[in-house]
Amino acid sequence: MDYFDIFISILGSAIRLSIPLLFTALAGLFSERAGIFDIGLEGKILASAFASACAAYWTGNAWAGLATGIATSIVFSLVHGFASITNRGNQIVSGVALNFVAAGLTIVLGAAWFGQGGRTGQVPASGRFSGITLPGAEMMRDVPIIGPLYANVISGNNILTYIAFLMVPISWWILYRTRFGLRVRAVGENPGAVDTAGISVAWLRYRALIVAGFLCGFAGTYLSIAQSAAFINNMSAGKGYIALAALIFAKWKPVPVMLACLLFGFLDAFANFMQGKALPGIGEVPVQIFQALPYILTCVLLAGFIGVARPPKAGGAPYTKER
Amino acid sequence: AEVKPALVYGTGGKFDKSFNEAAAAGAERFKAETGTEYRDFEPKDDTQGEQAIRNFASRGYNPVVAVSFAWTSAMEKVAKEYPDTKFVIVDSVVDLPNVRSVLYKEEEGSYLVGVLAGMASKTGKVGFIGGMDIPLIRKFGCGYVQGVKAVKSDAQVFQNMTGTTGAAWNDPVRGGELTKNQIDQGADVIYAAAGATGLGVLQTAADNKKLSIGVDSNQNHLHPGSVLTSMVKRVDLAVYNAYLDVKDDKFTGGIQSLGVKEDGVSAAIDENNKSLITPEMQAAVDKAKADIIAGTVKVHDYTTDNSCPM
Amino acid sequence: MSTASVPLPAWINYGLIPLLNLFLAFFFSGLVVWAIGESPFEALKLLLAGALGRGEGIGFTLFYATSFIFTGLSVAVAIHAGLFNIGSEGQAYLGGLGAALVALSLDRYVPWYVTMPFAIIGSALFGAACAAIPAWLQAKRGSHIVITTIMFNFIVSSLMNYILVRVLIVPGKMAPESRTFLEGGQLPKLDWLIGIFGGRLGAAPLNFSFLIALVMCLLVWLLIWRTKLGYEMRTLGHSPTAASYAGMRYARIVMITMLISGGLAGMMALNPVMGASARLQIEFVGGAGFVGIAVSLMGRNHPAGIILAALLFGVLYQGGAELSFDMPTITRDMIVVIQGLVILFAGALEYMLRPAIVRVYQQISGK
Amino acid sequence: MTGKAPHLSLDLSKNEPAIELVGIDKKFGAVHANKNINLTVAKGSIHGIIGENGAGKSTLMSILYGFYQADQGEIRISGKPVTIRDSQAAIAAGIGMVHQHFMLVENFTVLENVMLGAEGGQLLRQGVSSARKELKRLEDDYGLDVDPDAVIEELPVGRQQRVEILKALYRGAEILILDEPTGVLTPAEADHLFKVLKVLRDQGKTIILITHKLREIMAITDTVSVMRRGEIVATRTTTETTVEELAELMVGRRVLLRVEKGDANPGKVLLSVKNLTVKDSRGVTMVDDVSFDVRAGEIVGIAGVAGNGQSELLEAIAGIRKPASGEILLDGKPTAGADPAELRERGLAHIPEDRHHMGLVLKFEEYENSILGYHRESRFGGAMLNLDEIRKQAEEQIAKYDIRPPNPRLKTANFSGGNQQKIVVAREIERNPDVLIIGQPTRGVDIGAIEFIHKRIIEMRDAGKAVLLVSVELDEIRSLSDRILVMFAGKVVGEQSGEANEQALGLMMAGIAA
Ligand SMILES: Nc1ncnc2c1ncn2[C@@H]1O[C@H](COP(=O)(O)OP(=O)(O)OP(=O)(O)O)[C@@H](O)[C@H]1O
Ligand SMILES: Nc1ncnc2c1ncn2[C@@H]1O[C@H](COP(=O)(O)OP(=O)(O)OP(=O)(O)O)[C@@H](O)[C@H]1O
Ligand SMILES: [Mg+2]
Ligand SMILES: [Mg+2]
Repeated sequence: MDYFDIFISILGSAIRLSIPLLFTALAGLFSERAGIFDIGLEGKILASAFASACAAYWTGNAWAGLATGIATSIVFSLVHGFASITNRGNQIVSGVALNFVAAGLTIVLGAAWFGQGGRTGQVPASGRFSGITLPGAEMMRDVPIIGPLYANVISGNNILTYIAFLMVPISWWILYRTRFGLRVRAVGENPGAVDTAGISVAWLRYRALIVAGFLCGFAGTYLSIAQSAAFINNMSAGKGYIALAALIFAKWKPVPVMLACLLFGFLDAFANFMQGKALPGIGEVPVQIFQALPYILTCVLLAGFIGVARPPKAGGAPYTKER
Repeated sequence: AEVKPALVYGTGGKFDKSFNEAAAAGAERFKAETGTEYRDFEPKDDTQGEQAIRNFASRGYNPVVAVSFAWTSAMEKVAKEYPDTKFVIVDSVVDLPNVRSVLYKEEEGSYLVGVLAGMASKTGKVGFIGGMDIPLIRKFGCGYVQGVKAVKSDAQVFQNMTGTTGAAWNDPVRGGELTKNQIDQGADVIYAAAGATGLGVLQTAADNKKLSIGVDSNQNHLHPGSVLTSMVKRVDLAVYNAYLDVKDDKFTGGIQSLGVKEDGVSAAIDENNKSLITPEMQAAVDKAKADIIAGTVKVHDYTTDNSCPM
Repeated sequence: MSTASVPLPAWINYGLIPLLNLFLAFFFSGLVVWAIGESPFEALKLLLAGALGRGEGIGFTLFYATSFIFTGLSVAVAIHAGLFNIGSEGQAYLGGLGAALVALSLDRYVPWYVTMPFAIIGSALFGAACAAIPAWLQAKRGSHIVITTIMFNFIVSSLMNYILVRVLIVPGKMAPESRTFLEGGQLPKLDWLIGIFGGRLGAAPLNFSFLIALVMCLLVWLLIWRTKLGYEMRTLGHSPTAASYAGMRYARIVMITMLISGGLAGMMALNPVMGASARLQIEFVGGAGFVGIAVSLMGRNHPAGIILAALLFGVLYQGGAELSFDMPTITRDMIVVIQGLVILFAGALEYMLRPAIVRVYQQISGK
Repeated sequence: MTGKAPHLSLDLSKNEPAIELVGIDKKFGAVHANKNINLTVAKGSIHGIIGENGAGKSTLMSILYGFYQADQGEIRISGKPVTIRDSQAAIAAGIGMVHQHFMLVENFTVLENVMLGAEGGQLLRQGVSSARKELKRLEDDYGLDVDPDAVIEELPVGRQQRVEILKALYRGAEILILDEPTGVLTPAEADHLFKVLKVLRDQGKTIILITHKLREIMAITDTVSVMRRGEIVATRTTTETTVEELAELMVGRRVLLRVEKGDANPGKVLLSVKNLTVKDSRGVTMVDDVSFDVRAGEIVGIAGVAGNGQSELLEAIAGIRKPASGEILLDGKPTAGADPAELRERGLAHIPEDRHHMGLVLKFEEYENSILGYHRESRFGGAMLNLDEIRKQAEEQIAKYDIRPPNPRLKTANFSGGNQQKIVVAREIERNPDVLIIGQPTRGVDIGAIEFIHKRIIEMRDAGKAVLLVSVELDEIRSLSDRILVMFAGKVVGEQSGEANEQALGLMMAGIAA
């Protein structure tokens, strides 16, 4: 197997691993742009992964799974909104709380419903999003360079993967080309300006959170019924936090968000690939280094070595008029 | 004597369709045959394991079977506290008079499935995906390689481990990714020895129309036509025998080591994979089995020297 | 009229409101139990009996509480300086390495009471070291400490994984854990403490570190409210601009606070590592760092409150373990749900009931 | 409900009322910000509202604009009762407001800020070109020119305010509220603003102008109301009143425009600033090559419109902000590298202009604030706090400065503004410093406390201390200072004696003459 094939293989893996990050980071993009910190992304993915696996298991319909996943994730968003918008609670505390609730509830309910220690039942093929072979993929396979790229990387993914990448320009367009986007960006910087412009800050922020919930629903669904065929305990495994890191990396902009997620996905895929292999001249690199790499990288970047990332100014603070 | 059976699973969970599920099957069989109810517990982490073993012992359960090497230290401790209770540990050794340690010669079973894999592979490339990176799992891999090479000396075997902690038993997503990775490198038969992680391996192999090999339980039925065979490890026997022995007052401590000869490990062939097994393959497996029992083929046990000569 | 600035007496602020929030958390947990077809009251009974029924149960409860006191103090100290340390989990994990290294190197030569002071220092140092980089990043580069401490939880997890799997693992053993410490590396059990109340500790791992935790509560109280350093920390926590006006050095206070916070989290490791299992195990912290957030919030960041909240969570943990044992449909993760709901209601929704209570209070007091 | 307070309706003959406020009442917790306010403003007029800091002016206007909700009372627009639940309702009722603290999104362009809330459709594209056209029209009609593509944070404050006005006009405001618009403007910019306002009025728009500068009221308004402690105490036709009468109404008694003080006796130079340049966090030069001396026994006042670098100058001298270049000498010795704590030890005391964020920790008890910045002194303990000593000296300060209520264990937030300021003043003066630097010593403080604080400052001077005083209140500067420096755009543009006339100072503050 030559280097190009290896590269193609890792690239395909990177894309598959970056999709949940991408959905989640875009979700974070909307809520943080609206001035709501969302540590609870992790919990939202987990809850929606569980819900969509349950629905897909029972109905045997992947789209029903997706819808349920999205609905669940939005419910979590609304609770976050109720705490941090309506009741002006601490956004970080609220997010941490929701992560706990999601982590516990999925297992408690899963164990009660499926009796498999928190895992859901194996979702049948009809309940899953499986790979789509794009037209001409087989024909193209033998064309040098672009052939394998098209056949092994671009083609053969499930529909959610394509939706994820479609979400990037859509998010950009919403944020920068629509009224809603303008207002979301404004409310994250100066909610007072939005309020005095006659726009309800609370409702605007709720809507941003709903969008975030919507996108997280895709992420969770991808994990449980596209990438796998069941919900597994704690299957989000820190992806919500990585997505936050990607967001910081990307300075809260849609296209860089995609690149950051791809980078993290690539690191993950590379770690998988490198496991147990020796690097020429260095020897076997402990797999733990690769596992920690995204986090280390985030800290290095946060230290400002790649320019300071300026978060939305009003982020993290509840909006209060009366002191 | 009075038997009040208890069972503590490994962290993969009761329904991993593999190792733990095999243990559960043994307890179920005992229940079906004797009508005796049993209690089981699925610990999520190490502290819970110890607490569960102790809880069972303190409530008068006897024997207490714990089916993972992860409970070695816990059992050492608890078995000392309850010298009158009988304990069984699987895949590990606890040297106490009231503890029976059940070990399997996984290298022998893995050798058998390796023979099948080597013959079934068209590319001459096969894969192995282990769970947690520990000598026990390396032992599976080593026997497998030996089996593959026995029938196809120029075959290439890719080996990957899922992780280094208990979480590695329960990570089908990574299992699937590693499988895809090996398939991309040309592997067309992939052997999973990774508990619930293996579900992802089998799934991905089926999705990509490749062959896979299950482990511990007979997993042939999971994806009929895609699972080439399963390396069955009769954990159910360890559980069943323990309960029965206590019931019949025949319980003995010490080490039991079960191999091909004792029918402790085997390559499963049934309705679901019959179409995949050619008569030549069947013959080769049968011969390998006979050779192992006869001692003409010696399969290397990785744990004896922590290395694999292949 | 807005009720936010109406003052309420302390017994309402620190007594009634937290209690009501706690009640809400339990109410919703009860709903979950009911939803999966079990009786919430039966569950509560089993939970309380398991946690407080026997000497051994109490011993387990106090054992868990010990860990939570340490991590709760860790979170609280940071909060007083306006820093939200989500990294207690990782700091405790690394602290375990400090404690284990001391125990492994001293246990064959000296008795436990000689090992202990070094272990305290070792665990605190390692915990502090884990907090040092996020602290530095916050102090000097303004990177958000919430994000960096989360990142460090993951980094430490990988690091410890490497150390346990590749370095400390006993050759030939499967489980990634250190060798078992000898007597000289173990903290003694507190049988006598339970004995005072006529119980029997049994196998419960309640150990000497419980007393260390109580001493730390006192020291933290002194630090925050009786020392000049504590004064500076609180100034910074309430008003960074006032702190800089008063000539308090931001970077210095942030560093010191986080080192203390990390040190306290690190000392948590004494309890499970040297007190209970007598060896360093993978992922031994088991979420206690995150529980510390809830404990600190519930306890209003005051050591006395933290002790009470830690006991509450100790009851939940021990009672939950027994509950899941006796009611197999309820897994131990129910505790995680309750914990989340407590954080939600006592933390994020702490003001939810306030307006209503203010109105009732005003009516009753006739203002 | 109808008010019991005198409801003065004015004879603006033919004009019917644009706005009527009836019995408006608003409390913020314990603060009664508006008490039973009745006010009528005629269509096509400019109505001024004056009042001291904290009188409740902004609150009243924010209620009219729907930003706050009144606890009681009624609002009528053009005779019809309306409920203004939020700003959207206010905008719909034709009300526009320019807030005291601008409500702009700083990293947005002018165009985006103007369009926010009035985008003209779900998609931005639809509104952008018409918004550009409309901005151009407004620019031509009123001379309000700004570059629509400029980013707000890169514009000077005067321009930012223009954007606020454009925002209101763009939404078709018929009633325009301006909350202290000239606080951040130079006199020239203010003049331009007034011209614009007159044009607007002549077109039939109604304008409410909030200020506490009497001069502006006399110059531009048709009618004027005076607020004191949450109430409207009088409403007058501007041509029928005088500055003196308004001043008296504002503070509730005859005002002493001058503080009694003897001649200065300047001694040696205690504080010396040499070629000081200070930049803010964005790197903008705020203090530009400033040099001056303050001698023992004199008060040097620094006059200037807010935002011309005075705050940064004080912070640099106090050691809070690092100068970009130049030198500060304290008693002849350079202060470079010294932090505020060290400067305090060397005899520099600082009464900051923002007591809520700097001078005090509002959540602390009074005694804890009484040592803020001096807590390291050994008499307050070593590593541990000596609580007995701290509370004892806090009680002494409370007695000496008549801080009420006299309770060192009370939370600082629960003291009134004037008493909070006294806590700061007491703390800083009681250390008997050699050099005292003061920012806005009487902002938001009632007249009784003002006199008290002014007396203390003069006592310091008479005791041979060097005092540097920054204030945006010209009257305060003139009545206290022995010498006056005027700052404009970061530079000291002129120096006057304490007897300086107001006109000359005003010109200098605008950066016009030297
Ligand atoms: N949002 C708020 N929450 C609580 N109290 C407030 C709030 N806004 C104003 N206040 C209080 O209400 C009173 C009136 O304030 P307001 O801002 O209306 O005064 P003002 O006349 O505009 O003063 P200034 O000249 O300083 O702008 C003050 O005591 C102030 O502290
Ligand atoms: N931020 C605050 N939080 C809580 N209470 C406050 C706050 N600000 C003011 N108060 C309360 O409101 C009362 C009135 O405050 P305010 O500043 O309006 O006083 P004032 O009448 O202007 O007094 P002074 O003339 O001394 O400035 C204070 O005595 C205080 O008890
Ligand atoms: Mg105002
Ligand atoms: Mg006041």
